[in-house]
Amino acid sequence: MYNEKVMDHFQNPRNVGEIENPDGSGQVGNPTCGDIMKITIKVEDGKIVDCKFKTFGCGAAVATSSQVTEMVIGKTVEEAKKITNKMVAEELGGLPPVKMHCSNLAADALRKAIADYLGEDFTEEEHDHHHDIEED
Amino acid sequence: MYNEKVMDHFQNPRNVGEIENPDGSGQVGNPTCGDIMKITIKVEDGKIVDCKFKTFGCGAAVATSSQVTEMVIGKTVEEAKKITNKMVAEELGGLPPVKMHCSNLAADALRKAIADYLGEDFTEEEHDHHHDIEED
Amino acid sequence: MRRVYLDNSATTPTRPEVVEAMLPFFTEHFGNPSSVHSFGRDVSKYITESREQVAKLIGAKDSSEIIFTSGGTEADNLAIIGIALAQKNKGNHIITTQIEHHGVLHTCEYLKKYHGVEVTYLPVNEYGQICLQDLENAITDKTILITIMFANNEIGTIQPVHEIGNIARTKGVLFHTDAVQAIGSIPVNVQEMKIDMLSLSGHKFNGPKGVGALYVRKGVKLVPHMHGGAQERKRRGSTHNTTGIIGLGKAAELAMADLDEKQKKLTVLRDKLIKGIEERVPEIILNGHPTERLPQNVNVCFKYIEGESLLLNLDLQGIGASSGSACTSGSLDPSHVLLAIGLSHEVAHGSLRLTLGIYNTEEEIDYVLEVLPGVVEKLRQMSPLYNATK
Amino acid sequence: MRRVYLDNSATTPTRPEVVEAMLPFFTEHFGNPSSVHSFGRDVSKYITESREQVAKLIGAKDSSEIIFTSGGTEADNLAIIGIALAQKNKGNHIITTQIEHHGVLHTCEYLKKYHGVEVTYLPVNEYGQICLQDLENAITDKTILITIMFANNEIGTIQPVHEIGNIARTKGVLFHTDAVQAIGSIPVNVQEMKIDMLSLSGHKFNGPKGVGALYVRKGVKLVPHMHGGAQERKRRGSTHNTTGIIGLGKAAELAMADLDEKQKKLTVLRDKLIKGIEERVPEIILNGHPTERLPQNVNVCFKYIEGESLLLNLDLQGIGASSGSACTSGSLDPSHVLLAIGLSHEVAHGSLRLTLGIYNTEEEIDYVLEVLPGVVEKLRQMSPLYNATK
Ligand SMILES: Cc1ncc(COP(=O)(O)O)c(C=O)c1O
Ligand SMILES: Cc1ncc(COP(=O)(O)O)c(C=O)c1O
Repeated sequence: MYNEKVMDHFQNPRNVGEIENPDGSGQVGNPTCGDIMKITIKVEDGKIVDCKFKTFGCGAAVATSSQVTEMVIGKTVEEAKKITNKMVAEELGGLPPVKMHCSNLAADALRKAIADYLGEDFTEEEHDHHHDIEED
Repeated sequence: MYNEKVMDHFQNPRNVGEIENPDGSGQVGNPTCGDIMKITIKVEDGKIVDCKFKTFGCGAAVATSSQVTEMVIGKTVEEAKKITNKMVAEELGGLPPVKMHCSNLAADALRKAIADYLGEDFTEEEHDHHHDIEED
Repeated sequence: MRRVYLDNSATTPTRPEVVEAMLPFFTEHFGNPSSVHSFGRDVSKYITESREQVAKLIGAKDSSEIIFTSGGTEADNLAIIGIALAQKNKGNHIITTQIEHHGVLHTCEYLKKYHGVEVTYLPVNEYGQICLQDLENAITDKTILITIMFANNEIGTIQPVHEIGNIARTKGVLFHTDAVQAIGSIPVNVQEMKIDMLSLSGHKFNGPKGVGALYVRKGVKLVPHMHGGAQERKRRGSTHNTTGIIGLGKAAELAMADLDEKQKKLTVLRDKLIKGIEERVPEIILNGHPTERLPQNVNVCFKYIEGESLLLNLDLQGIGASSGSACTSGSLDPSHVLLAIGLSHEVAHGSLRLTLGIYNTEEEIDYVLEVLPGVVEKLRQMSPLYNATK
Repeated sequence: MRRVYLDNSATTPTRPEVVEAMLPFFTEHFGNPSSVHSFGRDVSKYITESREQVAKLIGAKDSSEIIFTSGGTEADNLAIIGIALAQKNKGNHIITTQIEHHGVLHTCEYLKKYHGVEVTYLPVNEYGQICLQDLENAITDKTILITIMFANNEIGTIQPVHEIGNIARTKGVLFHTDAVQAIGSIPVNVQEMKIDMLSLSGHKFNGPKGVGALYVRKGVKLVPHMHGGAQERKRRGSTHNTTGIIGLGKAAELAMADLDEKQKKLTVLRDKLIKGIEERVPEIILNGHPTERLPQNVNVCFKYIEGESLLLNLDLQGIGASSGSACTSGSLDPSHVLLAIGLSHEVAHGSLRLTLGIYNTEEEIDYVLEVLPGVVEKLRQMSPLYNATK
């Protein structure tokens, strides 16, 4: 189902946890849908110096969360804002089609955390919660 | 499908043929239905001394024809008249349900031959041509 | 790595005895049993034997009451659509439950959409059982069929089938039961239980996949679902799946011989597993009925975590299990069964189903009990929901 | 006793290579391919491989265009009912022929009776081919489907599929073909032939029984026939028949590799058989097309005798064959196919179908040619029809 890189992030998730007194914090998803991700960030001199996640969700949800924390640490806030869910999935070498929607929200959580840091509004995108048909 | 006795009559049919100058002759069935039987008899002193058949039809049709000739030789005409299709099937140890109708007409052919001999009218019974559902 | 298979309600390995019984019918006795010639007749007597074995297993009166199908789903489709069409002049109302398998639920939805059939979905209580009074109240003079599963595939709850049979027979309504999970695990007798139709599937009790059967009580007429040849007394077209049918017959024979022993063994393992989990992991919910439960079924919700992640982690340790989480099924909502027994979406997402089979051992249960608590704890540590409540 | 199997259009023995490919999936790789765990994933990659083999065999663009079914009949049902329901807002008219297999004909009758579908049954000429002009004339703006078999199971006649595909595509009507008899015997390419849907069945080309497939061109939507789980991209519910599917894939692979050779070999045997019968037995009729004919098919009517008696006599000599006589099918009338090509009931009753397979030999044909004339003569001597005309 999942490729090796996804499974590696799932098995050995990077940056699990919650930063105490974070500079920004964002949570997306909801329990109905089955995926909740919370990202906390630490910012110094316009740069994200630390990023942690907590995730309730499937393998893809965990892996994308882990992946986004790796992608973002060291980036400027402006660079980090440009990260999309699609980029995260690509960085992981792809996700099963059925997982492209609900479970691939890590970049949203990140952007929400950045918005929190910047004091900006964050409007969650409408996600198509209708999963794709089963892959064989 | 067929029991041993039926198969024996099918493989080694008794009294195949047509009696020359018969005392009575009867043919039933039709090619549409797929079964035609012709019985010819020789009568002496009110007794059936010879009986032959010709049959176009399935295994059951051949076996019942053969069987009826065996049953009838030596009987008086009056006794022979009482032979029914059901008795023929029973004498053979039974036929598959699907074969009980169309293919079991030998006694009819016999009665028709007797009617011919006696100069009586013969009215063919109405047969339920709808075969039973397939046996498994 | 150690591998422990605990997904026997999804499918079971075929017993070697069953495979052996099937083998000659691939290459040697390969004929079409409907044929006149000996190549076919050779086979047809074995088909009859299989039919008798299946009839015996469920206590049917006559082997002609068994229609071979391609599995449990087809049996469900045939029973429900078959009756809806055959009795459409009598009525258009079907009663079922909220917790049926999709083989029943999607068939009912099809009938609603394309044949104007009305469907009542009976609710269930927290243990997954229907209320008999609800059933009685739901019956109208338009009701042509009650279809209620014998035992649930997810939570293992057994319905009061005997009582349902009585109600149905008294009211003159046909009763179909999807017994796919019950057959081979607990005693089933269609005559005693007044069951008019019953679905079963070979691969759920160590028979082959792709073959099943529908029991149809003598005298009950239905419109075929597979339109074609005259096989199965014109009730199901298509060349007989002879190897599958032979395998099903053998599996039925073995299941009947082993039923008592299997039931006892699995109950012991099941209770050990339930007790072990309860002792080792806090904040869990046991789903299903505490006693009216299939011997093979354990279903537990672990709060704050999600099922697929749990499955993947168990899989990494060699343990094969399943979950009612949406993510494992390709649909949005978690299992309709878990929602029907009153669980919240959040909790339902954290369900784990462990289902036992004839090849499981005590040591395997010990291994699962060793591995499971750590996996749950790891995921809880990762969960934003767990933190929030601590 | 010598045994010669000449009923390969009814069913074929499964090739030992196919059985071998299936075996590990009974007991070792037994998981449900829809599962998350390794027991299931182990299997699912082989299912994908099988799908690719089947896709390749028929020249499909993508393996996702293959839906696995329980056989040819289910494929026919799914295609025809699936389109009729999916397109019911577009139209309610289906065009087929008088000589289809019952898997198609009975499905059409079902749609007439329960869904108000109108069906045009195209006639065929004495060789069993439709007239393309008839087809064009039959198409109306309500026509949603043309379903015409690739090659006939009784008389072996091959339809002008290429031309039918062109007409259908030009008129914007979907084209389904029951290719159950053609697949593995002659080249078939769904893309070149503009086929939108195609039915095939494993046991007709030395694969296992109880498994088949429907090809559905990408973009063609149909309502499922088996209502249940989300398998086969939600187009066919029920746990995958993994062993059957693996066997089908292997059979497809072998059939593709051997197609040329098999076609050549069977054509030689067929022509030897036809010529031999013509030389040895008077008053016969060769049914079907002289050249546009399946390499495995010989179908002959022996005047004045009835088919079942012929089959039984051949069987007593070890030869397995079939007939279009009513008595072998449990129906009243002889084969609808033989009547459609213009034979009288009487003559149609005397038909014999000999169908070749990969294991037949020249010596077997010699044996049949030795036995057959005597059997025919014996039955003719017993026939009241024969006498009448001599
Ligand atoms: C309760 C129940 N009904 C029906 C089915 C369908 O059976 P099959 O997969 O053989 O079609 C299953 C299993 O999948 C089941 O558990
Ligand atoms: C032309 C044709 N279509 C459909 C079928 C049905 O296939 P199956 O028996 O696999 O359902 C057959 C054979 O029985 C056939 O010859």
